[in-house]
Amino acid sequence: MVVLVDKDTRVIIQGITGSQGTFHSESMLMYGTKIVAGVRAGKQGEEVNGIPVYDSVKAARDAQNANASVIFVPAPFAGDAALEAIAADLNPVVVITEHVPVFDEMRIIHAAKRKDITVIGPNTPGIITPSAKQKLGIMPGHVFSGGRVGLMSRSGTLTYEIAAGMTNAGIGISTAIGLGGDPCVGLTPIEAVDLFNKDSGTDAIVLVGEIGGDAEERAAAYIKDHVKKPAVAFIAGRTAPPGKRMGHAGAIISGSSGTAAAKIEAFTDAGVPVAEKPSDIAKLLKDVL
Amino acid sequence: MVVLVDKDTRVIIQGITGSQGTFHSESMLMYGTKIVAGVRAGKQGEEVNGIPVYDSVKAARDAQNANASVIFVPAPFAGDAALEAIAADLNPVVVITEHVPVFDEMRIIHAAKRKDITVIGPNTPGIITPSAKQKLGIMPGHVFSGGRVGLMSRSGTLTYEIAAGMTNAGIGISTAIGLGGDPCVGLTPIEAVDLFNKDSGTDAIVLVGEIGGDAEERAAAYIKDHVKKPAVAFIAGRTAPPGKRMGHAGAIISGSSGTAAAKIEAFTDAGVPVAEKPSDIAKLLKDVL
Amino acid sequence: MKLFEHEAKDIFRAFGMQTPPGGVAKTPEEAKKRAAEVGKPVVVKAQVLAGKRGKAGGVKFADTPEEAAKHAEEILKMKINNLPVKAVLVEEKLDIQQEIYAGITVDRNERKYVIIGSGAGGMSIEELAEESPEKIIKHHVEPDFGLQPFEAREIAIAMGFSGKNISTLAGFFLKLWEIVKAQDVELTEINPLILTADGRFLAADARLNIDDNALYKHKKLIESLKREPMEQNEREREATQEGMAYVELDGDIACICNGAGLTMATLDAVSLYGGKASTFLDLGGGSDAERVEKGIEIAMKYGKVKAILVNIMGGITRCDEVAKGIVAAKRDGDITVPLVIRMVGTNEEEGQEILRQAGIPFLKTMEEAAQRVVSLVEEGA
Amino acid sequence: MKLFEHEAKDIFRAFGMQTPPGGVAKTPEEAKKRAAEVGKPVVVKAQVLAGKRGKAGGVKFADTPEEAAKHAEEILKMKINNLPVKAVLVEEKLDIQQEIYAGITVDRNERKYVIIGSGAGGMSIEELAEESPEKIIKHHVEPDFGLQPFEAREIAIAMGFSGKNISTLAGFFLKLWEIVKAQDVELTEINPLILTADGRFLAADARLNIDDNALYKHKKLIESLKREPMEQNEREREATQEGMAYVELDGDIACICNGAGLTMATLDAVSLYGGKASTFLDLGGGSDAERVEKGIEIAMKYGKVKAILVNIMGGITRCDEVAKGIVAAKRDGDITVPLVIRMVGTNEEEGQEILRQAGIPFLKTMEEAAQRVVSLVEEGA
Repeated sequence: MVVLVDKDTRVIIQGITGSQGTFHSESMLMYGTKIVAGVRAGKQGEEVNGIPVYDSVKAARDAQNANASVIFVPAPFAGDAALEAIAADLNPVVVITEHVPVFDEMRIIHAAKRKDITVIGPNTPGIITPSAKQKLGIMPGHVFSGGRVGLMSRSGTLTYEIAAGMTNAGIGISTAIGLGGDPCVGLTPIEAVDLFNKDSGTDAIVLVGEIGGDAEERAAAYIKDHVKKPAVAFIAGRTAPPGKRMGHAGAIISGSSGTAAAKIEAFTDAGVPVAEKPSDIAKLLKDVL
Repeated sequence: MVVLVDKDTRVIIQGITGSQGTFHSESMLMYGTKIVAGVRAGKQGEEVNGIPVYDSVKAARDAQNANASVIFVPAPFAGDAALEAIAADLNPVVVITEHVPVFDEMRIIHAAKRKDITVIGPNTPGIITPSAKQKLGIMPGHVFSGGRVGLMSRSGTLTYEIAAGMTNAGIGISTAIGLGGDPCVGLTPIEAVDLFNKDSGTDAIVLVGEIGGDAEERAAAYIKDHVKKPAVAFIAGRTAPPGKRMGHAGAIISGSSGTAAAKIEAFTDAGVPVAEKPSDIAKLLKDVL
Repeated sequence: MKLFEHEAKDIFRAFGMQTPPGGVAKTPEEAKKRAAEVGKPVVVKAQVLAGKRGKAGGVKFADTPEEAAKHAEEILKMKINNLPVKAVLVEEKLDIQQEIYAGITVDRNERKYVIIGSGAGGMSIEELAEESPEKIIKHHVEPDFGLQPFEAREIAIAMGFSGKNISTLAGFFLKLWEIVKAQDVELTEINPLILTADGRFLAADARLNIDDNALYKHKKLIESLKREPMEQNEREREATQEGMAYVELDGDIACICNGAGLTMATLDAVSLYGGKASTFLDLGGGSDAERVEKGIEIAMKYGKVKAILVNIMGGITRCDEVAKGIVAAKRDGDITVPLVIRMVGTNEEEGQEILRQAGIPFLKTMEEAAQRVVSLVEEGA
Repeated sequence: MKLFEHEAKDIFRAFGMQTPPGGVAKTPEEAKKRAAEVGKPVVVKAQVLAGKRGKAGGVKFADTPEEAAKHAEEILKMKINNLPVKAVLVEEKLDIQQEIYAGITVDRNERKYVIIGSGAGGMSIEELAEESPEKIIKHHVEPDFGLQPFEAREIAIAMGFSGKNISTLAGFFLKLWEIVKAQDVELTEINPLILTADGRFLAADARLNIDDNALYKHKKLIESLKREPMEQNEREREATQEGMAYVELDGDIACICNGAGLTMATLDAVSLYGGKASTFLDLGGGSDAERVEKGIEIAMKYGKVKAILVNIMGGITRCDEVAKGIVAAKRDGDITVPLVIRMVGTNEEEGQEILRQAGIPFLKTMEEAAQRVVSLVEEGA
């Protein structure tokens, strides 16, 4: 078993005719992802990278027996695209788009919850299961190697950094999930921990967090109470000054909660070793595996 | 078993401090209805007819262990009152108020459906179970006698007329339900037929309909396929001229569907005898019982 | 409340929907001016709150302003479905690629709004449903969620559109839904919605009924409509003001009852015994003496009335109040025709006592009462 | 986007919410005029996008217009949290019965809006949460359903209100929710909301942040705000225009990376090896050569920079483009301090080849790179 995405995942790309959709669908195809259709209203009958395009998600799903979606639709329309994928029972729905209004995020997350569908993102690099050669996202596939460690992160490039470090150290990944950098995302760290904890193909968990919010603290508490599998963590932003917005909407510190120190303390308290620098993750994993 | 309302029904009156709420709560108390609380925001601590008033439905429910509601709140606020009752898990929710905007009606009906709660009305005389001495509504209780015939109607006074005729003929009623005179009501004739069909305390069913819509035709088709208990019907508006609005929002005929003739034909086709005049209902019942 | 086509289109435009260029005219001269402003061939359309005006000759095409004036003159003299035409709408005659049907109404069975669309517009939805039911697309709207853009596109696709038309038509439906929600619309129909040769969607006709129960939210709109008094006679107007349902019919017996169902059943009973009703008058619930008297007064003003049947089943309405109203009407000389009363229910005995003391007879069942009033009229004839 | 108190109140009033009488003043004279218009004792409040202005002396009471002018003069000279005060709000000093806290913000864990209310307003919600957590009422709003009137009343009741205040306060929360939805508000806080001695609820303070991702829907509002250029220096402004995240710090090493998480981790690594960052510069995803050169250019304008660390993990960003940008910056003479490059990922080999041909060294891991740049700065010192 693998988490959320396996060899039977049949993917549609919403917004495939846009520059992002075209570029990344090619990159996904090259990686091995089973992309079976693209969607763009008004473009049915066209092809992008050899992938047939349909007017609607339902049409694409019915014609190609698809069961998952990756969304590259521009921010003002991404919420609608996600609702369309959810209405068509695709699962997971991976929303790559950044700058999605927070109200739209709340709507799609709860629409998905009502149907037990997993939304990954928005503002995520996506999800990758290396052993199945399935990448639903924009990450450079070659830095991820197959194995038995689950990786989750709120960050993009930092995830690649850590995955590359693991790969270099000979530690493979069961599934890596970019949870998304926005305040409201479909899959929370706790939910992702829970998925990995239940996955028979995952022996250990890596959590990559950053300052802002208290999602890491909550995940740490959850691990302490519910998770027996070994886990290690990295937190970015130890030296970030308070009150400054550093890129991500999430990366702003208010009050004492949300600081790197608070997060590191929570993980330490939960018995989860925290790496000082990204390359230490591999070392810590070797200790716990 | 009886339908929806029995001796354990503990009723709150929303809008009890208004003239309608005050008048009818007294009348209900006199009939025997177990009214345990009234609701009117801002009036907690007061009493109406000896009934304690609370600021919210939740407060009333929690203090008095209530499980059903009757709403007399004015039309612009009736939708909100019904949503409050539904949120507090009261069941049934009887909306006496007339002139409720149709969009509000749709909202409350579907909010109730999500929680498996029955809304009766809006624009209904209510529901009465004579054997339990429980009347949740504004009907004159003395014209209803206890027995084993289920009565449902889209009309108000016409229901009393028919109930009185049954009582005079010595035929008692298990439960009588005013479905409500508006185009959108919480309990449709089909659903009411189904309740009576499943009720071990009901031996026969009386349907009182009127021109407009095709709810009666649908109920007739449902009876034909699913109901073995004897049923009889009355339809008001045989002589109503087409295109004229006669009182009820529902009572407007458009095209061929919705005419008295079409409804009578549907019932006849389903083996449901249709009375020529209200007093014939009792005679028809004696034939089928 | 039903809106005229031009009023509905004012609302459509306020929400950013496209309609053909043009304007309203109340005289042939105004029609000429409107047509000249359009500067192209026009269509002159009767503004009446009735369907099938096309078949009644209320829609005519004109190539010149003069011709438009001529058509307007004819149309402004017409009555359609018994309603006088008081204005025409003069609009550009469109270069049609396709006629589409689009509407939103309440589905009583689902208890949801239903969006109805068809690529085969131009005829009535009833005809369409009979001739090509497979061409009618229906989509139910979840009340709390509203119409989603992707759903609107799915409707357009199901209606047979492709390419850019999908999003354009979806945008039209989204606007129409926005109007339905914002204005508490009970029914709207655009038939035809025109897809022009140059690829635009324009509402060529417009039907819009606002939920009467929600009018209290739209006082500004109602004021802005500057409606002339409804096409009602004095009696109808009076009954409306009193909140009574009043309909005049061709017979001679005025039926005054409480409750629409009971009133209809009373008319049916009169008919069953060979009589014909002149009046449907539903007093509504909880009438007091004054209101009962007022109802009798209004009913008596209709020249056809030869007898009155008061049939009251007391629920909220109290029989003693009804009796007082009848006594007052008698005393004031309002009643100049035979009167039959049937009155049971709440405070029945008190009411009957009041009638007895005033020497007014009454009956116990509606069948007796209906029979009696029919025979009284027959005797009088 | 954060709004000033007076801007937020303009929106509040546009939605029919009550605020104390008064107005904005940019000079002591204007403040005097505003106070005279109010005609009662006033409060003079610094308009800055920073909390705790009260503690910083930015809120003062005045009994006369002259006193208001004097306070305004002092406040307009202040800097609060390093931000200059450019305007004051002069408002009637209210006759307070009770101070209330009211706010709506996004709950990241529930992923819903949460309405927060407390009958014990006046202090910050953090202090309140510490001192009297039981006095803070929270209500989560279902995104598709919105705040219902009965829920608003339940909040008011839970906050300890009774009688008429329940419906009045509920009405306030419903308006606030309406504003949140209509204006895509991310966070709003009214602290205090004042219940006056005569029973009205007035927003005495107002904080309102609009979701940056939804600003595209509110162009008219943004224009109407007539904002002076943000309190940004030229470099910050330039980076904002380019869509880069740029923060200046107290150290001397400029970190130019792609992705916020990686940039933060790079700053952390620099710190770990004993260095101090001068610059957080996240180029974002998919930068081309031109954008990379622009980033280096902006970073070099900050006087404190003694070395540059470029740390790129190629994903959407292609290493060949990054290399081209660095080569161009070198060639154009933009870089006058030591430069350390670490660059891996997409098109890594092509990129490295470009650097090699230009004679620019690079490293393979971020730890090496961080160590190198720290030692270069130490050597230079």
